[in-house]
Amino acid sequence: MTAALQTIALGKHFGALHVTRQVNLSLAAGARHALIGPNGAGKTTLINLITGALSPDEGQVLLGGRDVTALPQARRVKQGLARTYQINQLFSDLSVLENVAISIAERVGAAGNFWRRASANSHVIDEAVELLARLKLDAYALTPVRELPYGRQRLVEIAITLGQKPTVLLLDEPAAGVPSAESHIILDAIAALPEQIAVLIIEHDMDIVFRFAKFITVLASGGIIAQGTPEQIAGDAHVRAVYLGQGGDV
Amino acid sequence: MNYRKLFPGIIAMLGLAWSGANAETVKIGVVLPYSGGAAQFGEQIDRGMNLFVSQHKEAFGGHEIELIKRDSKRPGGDIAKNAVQELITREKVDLLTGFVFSPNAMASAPLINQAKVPMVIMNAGTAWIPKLSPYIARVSFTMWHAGYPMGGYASESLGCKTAVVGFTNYPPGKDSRNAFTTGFEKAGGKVLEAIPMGGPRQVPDFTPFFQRVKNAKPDCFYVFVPAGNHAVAVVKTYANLGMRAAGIRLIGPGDITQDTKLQDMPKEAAGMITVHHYSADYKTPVNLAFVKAWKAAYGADTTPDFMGVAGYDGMAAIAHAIKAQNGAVSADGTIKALSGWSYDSPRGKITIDPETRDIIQDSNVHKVVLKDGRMMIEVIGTIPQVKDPCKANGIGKCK
Amino acid sequence: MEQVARAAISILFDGVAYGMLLFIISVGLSITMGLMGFANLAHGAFAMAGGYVLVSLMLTFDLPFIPALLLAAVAVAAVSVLFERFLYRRLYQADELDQVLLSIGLVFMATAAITFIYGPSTVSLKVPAYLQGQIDLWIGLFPAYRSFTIAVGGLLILALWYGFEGTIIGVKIRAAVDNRRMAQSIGINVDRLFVIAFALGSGLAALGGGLAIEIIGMSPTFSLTYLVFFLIVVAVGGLGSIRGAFVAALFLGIVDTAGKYLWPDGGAFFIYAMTIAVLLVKPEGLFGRA
Amino acid sequence: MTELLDNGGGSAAARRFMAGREAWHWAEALPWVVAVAAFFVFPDYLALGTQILIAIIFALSLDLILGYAGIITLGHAAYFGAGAYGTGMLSAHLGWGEPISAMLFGGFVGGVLGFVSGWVLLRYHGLTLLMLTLATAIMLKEGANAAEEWTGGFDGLVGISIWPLLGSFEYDLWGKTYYCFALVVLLLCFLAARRIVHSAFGRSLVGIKGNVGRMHGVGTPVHGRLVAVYTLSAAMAGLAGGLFAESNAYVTLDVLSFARSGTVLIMLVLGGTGRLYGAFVGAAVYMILEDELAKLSPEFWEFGIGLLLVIVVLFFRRGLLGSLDDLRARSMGGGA
Repeated sequence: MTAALQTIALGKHFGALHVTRQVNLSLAAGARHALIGPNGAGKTTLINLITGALSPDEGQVLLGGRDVTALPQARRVKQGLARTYQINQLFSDLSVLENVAISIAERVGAAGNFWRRASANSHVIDEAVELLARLKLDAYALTPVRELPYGRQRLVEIAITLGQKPTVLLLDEPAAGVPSAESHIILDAIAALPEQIAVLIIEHDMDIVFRFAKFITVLASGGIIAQGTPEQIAGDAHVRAVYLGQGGDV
Repeated sequence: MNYRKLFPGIIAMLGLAWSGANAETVKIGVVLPYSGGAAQFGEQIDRGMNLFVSQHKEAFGGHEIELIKRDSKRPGGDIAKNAVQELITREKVDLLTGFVFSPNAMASAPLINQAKVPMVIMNAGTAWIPKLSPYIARVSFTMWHAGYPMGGYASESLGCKTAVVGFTNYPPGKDSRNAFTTGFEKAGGKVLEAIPMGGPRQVPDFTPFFQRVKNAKPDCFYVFVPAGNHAVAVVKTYANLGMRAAGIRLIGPGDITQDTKLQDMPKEAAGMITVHHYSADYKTPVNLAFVKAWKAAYGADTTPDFMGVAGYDGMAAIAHAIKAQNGAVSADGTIKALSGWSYDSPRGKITIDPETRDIIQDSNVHKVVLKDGRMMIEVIGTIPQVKDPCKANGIGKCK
Repeated sequence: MEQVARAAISILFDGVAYGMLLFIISVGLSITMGLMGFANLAHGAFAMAGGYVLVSLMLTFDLPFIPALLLAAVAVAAVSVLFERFLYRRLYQADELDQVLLSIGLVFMATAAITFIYGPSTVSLKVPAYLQGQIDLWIGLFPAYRSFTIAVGGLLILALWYGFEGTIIGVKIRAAVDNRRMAQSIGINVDRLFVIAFALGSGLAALGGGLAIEIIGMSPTFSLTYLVFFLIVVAVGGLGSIRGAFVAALFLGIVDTAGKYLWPDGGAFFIYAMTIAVLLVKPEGLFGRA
Repeated sequence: MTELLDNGGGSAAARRFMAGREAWHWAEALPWVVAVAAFFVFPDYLALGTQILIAIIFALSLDLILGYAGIITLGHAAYFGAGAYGTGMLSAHLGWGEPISAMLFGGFVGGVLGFVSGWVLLRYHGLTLLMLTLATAIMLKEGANAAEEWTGGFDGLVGISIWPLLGSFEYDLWGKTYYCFALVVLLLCFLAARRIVHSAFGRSLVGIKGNVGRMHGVGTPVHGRLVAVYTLSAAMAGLAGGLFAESNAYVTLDVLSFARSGTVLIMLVLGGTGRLYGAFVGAAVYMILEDELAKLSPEFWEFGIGLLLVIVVLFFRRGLLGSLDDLRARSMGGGA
């Protein structure tokens, strides 16, 4: 069976500094995969390489078995690769509904049409409403995003990516900055993600990681130092050493 | 004030019966650059016009005139054209004048044809402009009044066998280049090269162009630049590169020895030869009186130049036309009145050629001399009563 | 052969002189745009002010050329502080468009005010005899005034180089250009740096404006006419880079001069073509940070 | 508001909300009423009026890229000028003077140029883009100056002769014909622009302006989208240029000048960007003020314009219309 997402010997360096080296990852459809590692391990760089925001110096990225290494970001999205951002990247003056509608319109190809009124794209609006209901954001649909509490804003971040109907979803620290009182919102949303999506989550919060992940990859200094089930990783002495050495948040 | 606006109609009706006993108010639209880099020209012409009006109230035959001024700003055509359109439709002017830049006059020509409003051009010197409308008369000059005689004079009297032409790259510049080249080569000289030296809007750094000329070593270097800011830079560059010592003589039309700019020039200006139709240093009684009045009106440190004189003479022409038509100004009547009109101007005798509606005037050979620490123009020769050689010889668009 | 050598030497000499002038005027703009992120289109107005103050000092107060030049630069720098405090500072956080609008408004007002005071014509001044004509520089005769300009430019680049590399205030300014927030957080008084940098930039512009009178002329439209050139120097050199501004100014000076000398029909074509070429390849300018 | 989307009524409410964003407000009739009224009230000012209408079209075209897509340019006159020369040369050299098709041709020329230059230039941004657009426009102007045989060079393009509009309405001195023509063209351009900004395409432009990184992330072909709107905008600028050439029957290099690029930017920012009507207010205020100040004191109109700009920036930061909005919001906020 072809992997939904695969990287082969991916590498990137800035001058003499190797930020990604020999990374081999593979996510099957429906995977729940966590990527952890201390600060500066190169997690976000890896995400950027996978999405195409950066181009690698060596190695390949495959989506559903197809080599997308040379494709720009937008084309990869069209092939089912979506991501959230560590820091909210929202259209804060627009309503939640419009934030999601922009994403959906892009997917269904409505956004290229400059003559059809946005309000006439009823299938886009219907889908947006349905998606918001699924994420329990419907009560906020018409509110400008910037007026939302932070936890809900993180949820909008996820909603926008789901508007892409991705086959592979990269969640970059989805709970970052969310006060603990609100974090259950995010956890519920992640738990409710459609089953067939392959999900790669980067997270510092080990609660979330262990609750959610069926498989974990540990990154340090740009390279993979361990891969395995949560139990295997939890028992891995090397991983512990790296984290404890960092005084990290295990 | 308002009642005066109500009355012209009534007065006009009465005028029919009373014919001539009444003073008319003639509205004159003035289109000049009053802002931007060319505002200095607007100022010169404006002062010339005002001086005439204040001195010669009687010349208008007892009629009042009202000057309605509009800023033409740039030589782009569109702003001037809008101003003209507005002057005709909104202000209902009887006559138009001013026009420093050729494109502005050209752009406005179709309008005056349509509205039948006469135009007296006070500067715009591209030779073929009067061909654009039968209602245009010009009191200034054409590029050929200076360039063509200069060519002959350079070859015959200055003994130049070769010349390089440097010109600002726009229509008057090309016109002047053609005028000089025609005159010079007719007299047996040879133009080695004609170098375009940037556009008219800004004074370029002339050094690279002049270096090229210096290395080409002609006998004469004929330079045309727009009146105003360019001239001083030309002479300074000439001086700084030591071109006089290299045996190259700087000549040109009077634009490069404009009266208002002379005192800013370095001592190397002395000895330059130019051909032009006016200088404030002319010693004729008419001119002495004119310059005296000018300085009295605008300050001792001001000097009229050929633009100021064009404003003055232009107003004289307009006064004549108004008087001749007894205040009821029409396009045909104005042109008829001005055809063959002669005037004893500060620059000498001028006449409007009935055939071309262009000016006939003396072209004088000027030499710059240094006297008591002041740069002066000395007239060392005169080509009397020159008709525009471009039209006389039927060259290019002047045909 | 001798002909070619002579042409090459004169192109190089004139190009460098022109370039130095562009550098002196533009370097301040590069600093303000790099440091404060302020698109100050009125930079040329400070240069223009310098030129006119110089003329006034020489004509009205009979000061000799060089002291008047220095005094003009200092005076303009002092006045520019008021502008910084009362106008520019209010817009540091604003949209670039607002900055553009404000500074263009100032340019219009400056143009009108200068026209009102000095009239619309170009002004000129009498430079001292030792700066007129040609001087012998061992390898040949060169125009004296341009040699002087090159010397001033050379001295300035040395002074700026020392000032930025070797003094505390220079290090602070460089740090703030690099990363303003970081500079602020380590206790640099960025606010005061802005005033100093702005005054320095305006003063240099005024100096350049004074020098420009003899080379490219000075009239009320100066600041708008040459604005494009100053912007080109900044963009091609790279925002906030003194070295970049220097290299770009010399480069543009030489390219423009060579273009005029070798291909007079080309007009200003060369300088814009080169600008586009450089920016297409190096969008951040020659020495800009990506 | 929060219950609006409950209980399956959600879609309808959402659609109403989206439609509300595009709905006409009564105040939108104002400029058109003013424009029509001006025709009757100021019959002597129609020449100026025509130029204002043309400037509005031009500023509107700039608003599409600047106000909605966030593209800052100092070279928009390139497309205006290309349109003007396109229309003018069609008449002067090929003898085709039918005003509507000639104007459309101007728009076509502007659009093609916009597409080609946009394709190259829109990979850049910030100061670099500003300088590139500026340099491109100036190069075009230098080119037009050099191609004197075609463009008339500095002299301007003479010999443009435009046929009567629709075969029967002659060009008249008072500018009645062209005022009406320009008003109709403006209306059509405005309707098109309004349609564009309220389409999903328009929304994605706002997204690009607000957060280009995210738009890459949702799969937007950002460059292509920017080129598309740039082309539309350039075509509209070209239309304005064509109309300009016809109403003046004359074109000079001025149409390509830096001053024209700068002025249209000033007009738009003065009125307020990203709101379509900013172009109306900005262009009208700027041109009427310029006209009146120039009459009061031809020498020093610049000072007044400059002062106005400074005041607007200091006290009405979001342009005249934006400040009006703020004022209204504040008074309403005070009540709530």
